[in-house]
Amino acid sequence: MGKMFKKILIANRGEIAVRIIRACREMGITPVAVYSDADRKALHVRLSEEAYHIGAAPPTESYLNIDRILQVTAACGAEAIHPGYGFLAENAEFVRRCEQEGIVFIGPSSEPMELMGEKTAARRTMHAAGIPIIPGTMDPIRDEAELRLQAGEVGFPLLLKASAGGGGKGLRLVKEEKDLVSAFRLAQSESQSSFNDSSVYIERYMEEPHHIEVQILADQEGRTVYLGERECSIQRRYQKVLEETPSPFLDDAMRREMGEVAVQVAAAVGYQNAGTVEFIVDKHKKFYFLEMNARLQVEHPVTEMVTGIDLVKCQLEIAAGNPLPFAQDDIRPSGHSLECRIYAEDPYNGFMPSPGRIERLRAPAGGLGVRYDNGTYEGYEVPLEYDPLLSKLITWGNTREEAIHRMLRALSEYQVYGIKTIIPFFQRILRHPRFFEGVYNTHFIEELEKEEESLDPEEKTVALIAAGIRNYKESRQSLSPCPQKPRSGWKIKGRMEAFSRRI
Amino acid sequence: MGKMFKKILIANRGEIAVRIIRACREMGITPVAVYSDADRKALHVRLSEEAYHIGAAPPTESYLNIDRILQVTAACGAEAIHPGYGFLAENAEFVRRCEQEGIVFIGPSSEPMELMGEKTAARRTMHAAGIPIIPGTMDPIRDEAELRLQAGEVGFPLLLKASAGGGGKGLRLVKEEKDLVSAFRLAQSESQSSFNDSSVYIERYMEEPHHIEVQILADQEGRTVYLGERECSIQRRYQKVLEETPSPFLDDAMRREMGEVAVQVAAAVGYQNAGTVEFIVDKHKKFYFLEMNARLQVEHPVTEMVTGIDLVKCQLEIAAGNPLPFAQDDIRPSGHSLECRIYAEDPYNGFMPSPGRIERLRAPAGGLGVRYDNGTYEGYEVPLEYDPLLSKLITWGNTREEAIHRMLRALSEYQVYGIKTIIPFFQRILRHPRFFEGVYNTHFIEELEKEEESLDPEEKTVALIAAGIRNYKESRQSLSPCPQKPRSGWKIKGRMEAFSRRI
Amino acid sequence: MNISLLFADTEFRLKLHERAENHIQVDMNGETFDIRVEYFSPEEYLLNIKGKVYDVIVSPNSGSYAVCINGKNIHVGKKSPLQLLGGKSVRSGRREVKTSMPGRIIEILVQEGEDVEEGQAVLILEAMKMQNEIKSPQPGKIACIGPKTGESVETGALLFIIS
Amino acid sequence: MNISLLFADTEFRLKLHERAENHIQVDMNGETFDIRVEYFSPEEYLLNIKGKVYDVIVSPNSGSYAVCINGKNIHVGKKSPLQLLGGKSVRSGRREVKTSMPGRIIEILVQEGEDVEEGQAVLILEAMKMQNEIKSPQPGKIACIGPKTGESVETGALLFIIS
Repeated sequence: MGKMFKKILIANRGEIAVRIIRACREMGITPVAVYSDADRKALHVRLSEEAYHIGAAPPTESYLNIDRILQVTAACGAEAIHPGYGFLAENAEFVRRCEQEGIVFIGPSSEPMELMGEKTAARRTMHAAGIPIIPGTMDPIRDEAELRLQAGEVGFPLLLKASAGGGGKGLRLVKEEKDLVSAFRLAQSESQSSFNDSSVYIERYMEEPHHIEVQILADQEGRTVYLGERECSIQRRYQKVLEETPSPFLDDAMRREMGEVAVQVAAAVGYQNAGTVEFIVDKHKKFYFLEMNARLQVEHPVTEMVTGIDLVKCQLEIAAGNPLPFAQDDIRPSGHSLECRIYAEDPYNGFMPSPGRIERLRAPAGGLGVRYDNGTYEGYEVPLEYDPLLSKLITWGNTREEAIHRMLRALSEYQVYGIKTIIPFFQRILRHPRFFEGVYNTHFIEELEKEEESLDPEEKTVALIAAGIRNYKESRQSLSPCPQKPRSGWKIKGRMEAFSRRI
Repeated sequence: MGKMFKKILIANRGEIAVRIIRACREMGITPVAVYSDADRKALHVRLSEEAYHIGAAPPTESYLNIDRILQVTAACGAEAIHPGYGFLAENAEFVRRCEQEGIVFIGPSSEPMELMGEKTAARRTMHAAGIPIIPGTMDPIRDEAELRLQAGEVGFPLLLKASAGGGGKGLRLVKEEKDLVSAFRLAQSESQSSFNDSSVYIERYMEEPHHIEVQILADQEGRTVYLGERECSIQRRYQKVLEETPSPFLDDAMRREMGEVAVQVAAAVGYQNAGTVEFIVDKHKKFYFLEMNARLQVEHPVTEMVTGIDLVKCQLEIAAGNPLPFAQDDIRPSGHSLECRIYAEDPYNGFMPSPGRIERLRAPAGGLGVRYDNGTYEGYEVPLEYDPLLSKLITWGNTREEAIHRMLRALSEYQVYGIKTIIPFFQRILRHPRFFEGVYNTHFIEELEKEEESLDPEEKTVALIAAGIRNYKESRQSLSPCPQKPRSGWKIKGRMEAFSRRI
Repeated sequence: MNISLLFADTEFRLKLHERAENHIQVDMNGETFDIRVEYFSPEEYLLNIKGKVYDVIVSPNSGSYAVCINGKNIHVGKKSPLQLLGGKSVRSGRREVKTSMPGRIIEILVQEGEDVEEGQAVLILEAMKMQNEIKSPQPGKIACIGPKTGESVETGALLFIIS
Repeated sequence: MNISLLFADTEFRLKLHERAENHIQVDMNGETFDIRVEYFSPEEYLLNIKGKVYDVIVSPNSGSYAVCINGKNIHVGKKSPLQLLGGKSVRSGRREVKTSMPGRIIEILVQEGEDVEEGQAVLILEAMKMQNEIKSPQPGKIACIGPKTGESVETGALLFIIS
């Protein structure tokens, strides 16, 4: 290995900050964490080597505060910043500021990021480069009049999408004309709140679509490779919840073709570092460029599991100016990998977020082929202010079947008490015959939710008995040697202050 | 896949029982646990689907109680028994009883096991088959007169070894003649207590030896493959504590040669199922057959990490009569893997066992290439009656360097409070330049223990400050909202009863 | 001891008898279960029913228990006079909609007194970076809206009443 | 508050001043440390010293604290009058040897009154399936042996006294 950073700052929180800290520790790089008021006890702070406070709980006052982050970076002597995903990860203004101040931004330079961040500009560029794009508008919608006009041309159903978007935020499916205007307003408002940019454009809604993305790596010498695809069609509210690689929908020829197009996409904008090219694949196996994510993806671990390549370490090597240590032919994925995103949401109550204290946590880590990328610990209070992603559970198997069975096994060992999680929902998905056969598209969850959930009668009996025993023990009051400690006053106060400052 | 069992009984406890339960759950087989009085709350009971009590805490009254285990197996309708390692795993009498009662024993049949279990018989057989063995006696030592005679012929230093032995029990290094008789008595007594057989034999002590073993799999059709070697030279008191694969001491030619000899060893005794052929490799890279372990090894996970092959699943497939689904050429190990055996022992106090309650446990599970095979959980009371192995921490890396750094990273996240563990000792080993360079033999730990342990002055300062803060807080009594719950009377009583029954 | 529990609106009568410290006998709907119990904490038990093992977490909610088995959550209701008169039951067509999560009211989409259809969005609540439309569970008239736009609400707060 | 601690037989004097709930100032051997502390439990703290982060567990033993940092255990002694007169210090050549683990006495290798060398095995203690030779820490005469062969001992029990 050539040159490497001595110290880097991680401008993020949660599981992805922990993920990057782990890579740094393994490379002998000092990781520096930053934290908001709400994150004083967060796992990424506990596992870092240095940590600095950067502001109040609302992201705009901390994790999105460019000035403060650059100031801390300079003060602690970090040579580079890893942005993780979300927050400033695709903020071209932030990249420019880093470039100006001589701090290495671990990701692409500001020009390709700006271009890819503006989804309509990206569409125009790709169209010009001969890459297939989804029919729709090439520019943001200016007003409601234009909205009606363009929508009429594209036809219903259609998608309204945030130009600055990603992660399902600011995205609305419009099935009929009557919902068009209200959906447009919601999309604009959510875009504004998530990305500080209310631009929205229209895309044709593809039938029975697959959402498949290709991971690429490009070094500073222009060498670009693809690392296989990820099938991301299991989505709820246009947000991915479960990903796998390889996609059960693709064959090897198409896999290679999409990989090569992904490399062309990166080349068309002079892309460097790790990136993901997202495609929509229709039921006729025709694929269209959707967007390029100019950052590490949440679901990057499944690619790591089948290739053995640590993508975060590659990002650091590329940013430090080292060449990729492998060529396209050296990348030989083996086996199958799945990822479940463990959100603090209640699947029995419309997937409402469920912040609060994790009273008890039995991590599912254990055994061959199980990976647990966590951002929380027992006793941790999941804050209200950020994404409800607690952890990612990833399994690997020689076959898809083995990876699925392993995931079910690991999920059955994953116990969380104190807050709600979507674990039971994953069990439904993974046990569903259509998922098991690999015959699914982005409508899968919507269809699943219409099906009656069946309950094992034995589990029902045991649940009644267990509840009966608890009820009995409560009535005897013989089971509470250590009464619940009330929240200390200052904590509630701090939380309320942080909250009111946000409003 | 061909035929498969519906239900199997696991005649073991701790991490290996959990390991087997996990494989069963992934294969749709109902795992049945058995437990002693001391294990009513053990993890293997919690994770099983069925569990039956088999007796008091002392192994002879529970995990070694053949009649009781067979009775439970028949009563619950299990078709096969997995013995794990230790306890009945290499008890040929138990295998015969299973054979008589029509229960499938998941391992070799009784004849090769009996032969391999009697180490002197194994030495005779291998010598006859043309396989190199270590110079020494071919039969157990009858009395002290013969002991002196044979010792004189072999020469000092020499090893006294239990004929029925394994795991370092009943093994003594004798450097000088004056220690011969007392060592013989200790070895006999420990053999008797561990294996219910006091036979001991003599082997020449090899200089600067490496302890390297080869994993084999043999199906019922006689197809036998090797899955690479494990370097097991990091030993304390003749017991392995850290293993890795591939061995940094071997080259590819020798690796293949040892693999082929291992297959010959298995063939010489008609071996079926998973097994390990242990070799001593001297400083001139000459190798000698040491023994064959007719079972799954503690350190089997490192082989799984580099091959992707689940050895427990293979054991079940072979026992069910299915052919191996791969040939020798299909086995292509990739990368490097290390295992640390996390024992409840105090490295700062002569590695004395440290049973007790795990008050707090932060599992090191997390991130790419980290595997945690656990037998415990937070709140678990590590019993006094069994092996002090709490868990195994396994890492994988593209290179040996990456696997080592990953292990150090994972160990730094592994926090246990309430009992002592040998984690700090692993950190010393892994940071040692000779280990890092891969230049070590079985003397490594002995030599390491003579070196002064250096302490980071920063960590010393922080330790003083942390102790100061605790002392300050204690004096204010402001930090104990939940006083330690006293052990309930019945628990101490049960423990004492179990204990006195043993005496 | 006699206990009544609800599962999916069906009542189950349980009779519990603690035969020894770790041994409870449960009679339920005519069937008898001999149960060995190990307690890890007030909410975590290991049940062994004729050899079958269940590692469960039983957490109390208001009016119910959530029982976690094999990673699944199963809700069992407590039967009590309060339960029978509780907020969730439809009483003369009037229904209170409460929030199950804390968050901030981004927008209120209908006026007090307005008629809404079942499934029509009444307001938008933002929590954990997601905007959630809170819909009317039934057709009716919005009798009252609790919070104002921009206000933050705690779990259990009343959002609106339909009558 | 003033506190005296021992590290490898060297005394360290600390002066602690709690400036705010999560802010402690420590003066130690002439140096001043401004420390931010987060408390997870009575024994788990997160210390932030000028940006450097240490996640520590401090567990009390008799007469000392074991501080776990980065997976390592560092022992810090409490200084107190008891400590100075404590069992471990060599007082007129007499030393008590206690067991640090529970176990069973398999064999006693020397007689009371017998002379032993430093490092000579006095008895064999079996625990967790391993037989451990308990050796004399110094040359001298075995004044007394606590347990008998076959007896089980609890942690901290006196094994023998050498004088």
